[in-house]
Amino acid sequence: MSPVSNIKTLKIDGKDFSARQDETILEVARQNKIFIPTLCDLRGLSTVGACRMCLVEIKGTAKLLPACVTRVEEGMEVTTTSERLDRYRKSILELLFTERNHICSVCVSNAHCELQSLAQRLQITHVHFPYRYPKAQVDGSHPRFVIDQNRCILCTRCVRVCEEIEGAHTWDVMGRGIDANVITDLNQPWGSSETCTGCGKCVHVCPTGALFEKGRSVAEMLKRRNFLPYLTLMREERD
Amino acid sequence: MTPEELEQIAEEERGTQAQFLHRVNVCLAAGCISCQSQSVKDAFDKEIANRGWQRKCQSKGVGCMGLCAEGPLVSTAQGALYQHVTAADAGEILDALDSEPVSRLVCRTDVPFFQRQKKIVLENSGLVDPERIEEYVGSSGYGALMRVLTEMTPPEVVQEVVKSGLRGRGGAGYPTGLKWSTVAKAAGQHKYIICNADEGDPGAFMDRSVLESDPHRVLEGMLIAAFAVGASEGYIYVRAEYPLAIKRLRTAIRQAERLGLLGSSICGTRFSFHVDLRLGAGAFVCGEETALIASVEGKRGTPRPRPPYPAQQGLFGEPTLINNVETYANIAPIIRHGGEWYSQIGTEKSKGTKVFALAGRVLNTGLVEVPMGISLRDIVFEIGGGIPEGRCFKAVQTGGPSGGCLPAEFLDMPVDYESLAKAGSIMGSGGMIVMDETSCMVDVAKYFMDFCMTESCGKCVPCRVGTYQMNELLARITERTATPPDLAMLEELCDLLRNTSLCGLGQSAPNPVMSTLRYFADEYKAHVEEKRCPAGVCGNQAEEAS
Amino acid sequence: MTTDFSKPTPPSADKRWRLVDATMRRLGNHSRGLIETLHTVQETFGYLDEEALRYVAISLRVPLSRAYGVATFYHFFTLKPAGEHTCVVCMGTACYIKGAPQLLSALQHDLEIKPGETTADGKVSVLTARCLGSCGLAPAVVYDHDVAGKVSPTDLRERLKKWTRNDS
Amino acid sequence: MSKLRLATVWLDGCSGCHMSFLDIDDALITLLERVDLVYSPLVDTKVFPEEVDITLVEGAVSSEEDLRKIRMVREHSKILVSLGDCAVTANVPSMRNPFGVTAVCERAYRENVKLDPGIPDQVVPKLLDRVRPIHEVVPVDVFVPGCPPSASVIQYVLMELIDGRRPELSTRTRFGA
Repeated sequence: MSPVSNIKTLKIDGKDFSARQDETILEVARQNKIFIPTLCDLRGLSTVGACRMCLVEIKGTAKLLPACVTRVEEGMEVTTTSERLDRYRKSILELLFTERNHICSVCVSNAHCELQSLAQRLQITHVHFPYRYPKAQVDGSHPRFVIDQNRCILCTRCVRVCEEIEGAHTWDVMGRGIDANVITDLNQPWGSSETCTGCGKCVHVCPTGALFEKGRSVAEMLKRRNFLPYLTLMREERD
Repeated sequence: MTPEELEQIAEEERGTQAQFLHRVNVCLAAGCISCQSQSVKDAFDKEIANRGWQRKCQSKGVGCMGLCAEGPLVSTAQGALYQHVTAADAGEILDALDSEPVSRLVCRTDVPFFQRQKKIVLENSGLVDPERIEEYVGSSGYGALMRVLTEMTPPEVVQEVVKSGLRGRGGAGYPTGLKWSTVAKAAGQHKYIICNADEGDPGAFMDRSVLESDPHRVLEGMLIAAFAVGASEGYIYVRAEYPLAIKRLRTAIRQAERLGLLGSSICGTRFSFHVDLRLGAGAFVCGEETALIASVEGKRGTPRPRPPYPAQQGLFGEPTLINNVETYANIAPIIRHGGEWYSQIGTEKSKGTKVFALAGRVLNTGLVEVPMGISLRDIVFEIGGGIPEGRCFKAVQTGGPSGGCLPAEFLDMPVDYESLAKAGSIMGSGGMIVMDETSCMVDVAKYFMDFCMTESCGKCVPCRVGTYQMNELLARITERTATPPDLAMLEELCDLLRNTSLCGLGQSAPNPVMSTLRYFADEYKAHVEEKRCPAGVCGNQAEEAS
Repeated sequence: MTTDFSKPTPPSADKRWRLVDATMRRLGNHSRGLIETLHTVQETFGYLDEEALRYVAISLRVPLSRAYGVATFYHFFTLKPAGEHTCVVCMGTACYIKGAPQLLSALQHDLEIKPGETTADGKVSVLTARCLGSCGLAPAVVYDHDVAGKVSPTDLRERLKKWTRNDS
Repeated sequence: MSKLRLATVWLDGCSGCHMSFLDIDDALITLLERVDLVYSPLVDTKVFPEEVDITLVEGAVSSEEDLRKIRMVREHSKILVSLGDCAVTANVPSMRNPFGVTAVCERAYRENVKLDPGIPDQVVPKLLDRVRPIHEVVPVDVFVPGCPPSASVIQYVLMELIDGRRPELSTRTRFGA
């Protein structure tokens, strides 16, 4: 295949871009500083298309498509912002706020939380759907880390980083629907997990205050993610 | 196995059958079995033995005869159909074989329920013993496979299916021929065939019935599909809740393998096909292709975004063809009679027949097969015999949790994919539930939303949280504590889920709500504004039971 | 406790584990066989407990959390033993509009348990099914393993009485 | 030009939003040139006036008294401002919701009390089953999230409203700010 056919040209928000054919709309948008909101996506991990925040409009397609998994195509015309997309994204984010107990003011991740900052970026000043107030567990059995299910948005970044990068697969999702939860091993206290290596990758990829280090108080939990591109890069080198 | 050998088996079988002067067919499909039809069959066997009639009269367990409500059903070779048969009736029925049928048990067959049906998928149901491959072979079974293997090329087979105009019977109605040709063209060393028998819609039992009544027909369809697309391995994903269907499928697979119709070098050709069962474990979302694939792979049945489509990247990452039971069941007749023949049945865009599970507030509940394009009125009032107890028709629900409720004004609408979709419902897999004025449409909408909420896999946010929120809102409406802004929020969520959910389950979950909001707005209004339930359903159930 | 990940051993000397082993062998001891194996465990032992999950997971080289995730995703699997008798009320659409909710509330009222629960004395478990495919006979109930059609709350109560009377 | 009538109301909250309001400091003087503070926990008036132009409400709706009060306030206010996270999201007061009011009262008035334990049935208003943000109970015109919203945000909101504009808040404050 000639290198020319590997390059696709497309329009994003009316501007012309070219991209490799294996790139996603989200990747192209990010390279070109076009903002598309995301939550479940994290560079260096596989994509799942689950949070639906990155839905975009594509000319000629009735359905909205998630930018994180949709590959570029020749002549594609993508719209990343519209009144309709804005409305849907806000609603989805609001639904997340109603799902569990996100009390920002007393959260370890206050001011460093992706859910919180995205809400501000999308100009959400209140949640118009009724809150659910479920009873959610806080598991502090691990010597160094805590999982607070109240803050979990089920993005599954922890599951993916543990499986794909650390290789332990300590985390997974149990149950289904509104009752789904992330668990360690056979839904046992994290501290008693036989498979957890204690590497802390899950803690640092978590977008909210669901996973945090012990000893952090309100607004004190800063997450470091730089290990992900580093590990990805080093592994590419090794392959 | 060669075509000649197959023909020989068929001949022998027909010869054996012809030796009997009389035949009594007892329905042994799940519906009649739950009315003790097995004991009826045993009684016939015993009575025939007592009379020393073993060479004169055959008693045979067969599949579904359709009119499940009147079971146990028994038919005789002389053409009589008996209903509500008990073990005690066996002698009397045998006595009457040479004379007039037993009038007190006779079920009339000159009525629209039987006359208006057109049987292609169900042509063998109620006639052949599903546990004997010879009977299937005796009624032209596996003839289409032979023809395909000896006379046709894979592209010709695909072409025949394209010509037939057959569309997927699982719900969405995607053109089957197109799907086949995509998989056939897909590059891949290994390709897979999957039969979706995880009949998920509550209120639908077409697939169960076909598997219990004529399992070989499904195997033959899968074999032809495998040949057409170049696959050598297949799975039947069947609900664990259907033990009888599983048992009969296992028997059928064993028998077909024994005759060399399944396995390696089928019919002496280079074509090989192995099939195995995978049991579904109670997840409606596994009706969605990518979720089903995940489940066959032994994982949580969560869907993933498409593309890539299973036709390109499916089971174990290989090109995979997924069709449902009824779709495969149509294949053998299409090959036997030609795509041209099939395309002459039905409407311009919806070809062939469709099996419906007719249930709810209708006189003749059971399984019916009708040509596409027939009107809802014909199904409900002619075939179904109308509404019992002198009540009034209110709505018919098609498509299960992904479908909608259609009011009386649509009774004369033809039943085809496009018309149903235009009216705000879907064809779905074929469940058809009739409702009368004793059903509250808000309550029905809540029933389906509760279903979708429970069945949501939880992967994507709009479906996971949205179905919960909608269910809560509907609960408030049925409890009559909702306000007009709640109704607006309900509509807002309908729009959100439809447009942003990851898979078909979430995208179509609002359908029952939207269709009832559209056609039964006054019922919602009564609950919200006047705080009353016109059908008297909401809020009374607890009192009724205690 | 520490699990020996290199050499999975059946949780007990119970011979029934051979059935489970046979299923795993038939599926090539491959992780793809997880659901099929769990079906065998449940069919054999009635439910899936932690020991069984651990054994199956390690034998098939499936991460523990994935095994648990699968076992709890599918409603057909249960992690608790069922009661002596089970009563499954079909909640399919046809059954629903023909009176299944009344059957369920009769059960809840008489036994004081919710669907998915077992009475304190371990006698009766109440379950619901998505659809039994017996819509022609709505409302349908499965008493232990027998499907009964056109069930009324009175029929149901009689059956409950029989179960509790005969066994006590 | 006649002055606008401003009120502030305190429901279930820590009074932090009111403290933040007072933190406007000297700007309070400028503010009071434009408005009359006709009702507030900070002033003496005991009865909510018939007509108020702008009412700032701090706190969530937790008790029957809160419910009665917010309905009354809504009825007599032209612009109702949900001030702070407790009013906007129910915030910390809502943390009792997952447990239910009975369990919470048991813990507060019996389990943790040594001297004369007992759940009060007089004087203290009855708690609602669930603590709710204000907009779930009455319509709200302006939402000012923050715990508490900063003094400058409150000042900005008031000045915009006084000048007849809609304040644009998402760039200035957020949940938990």
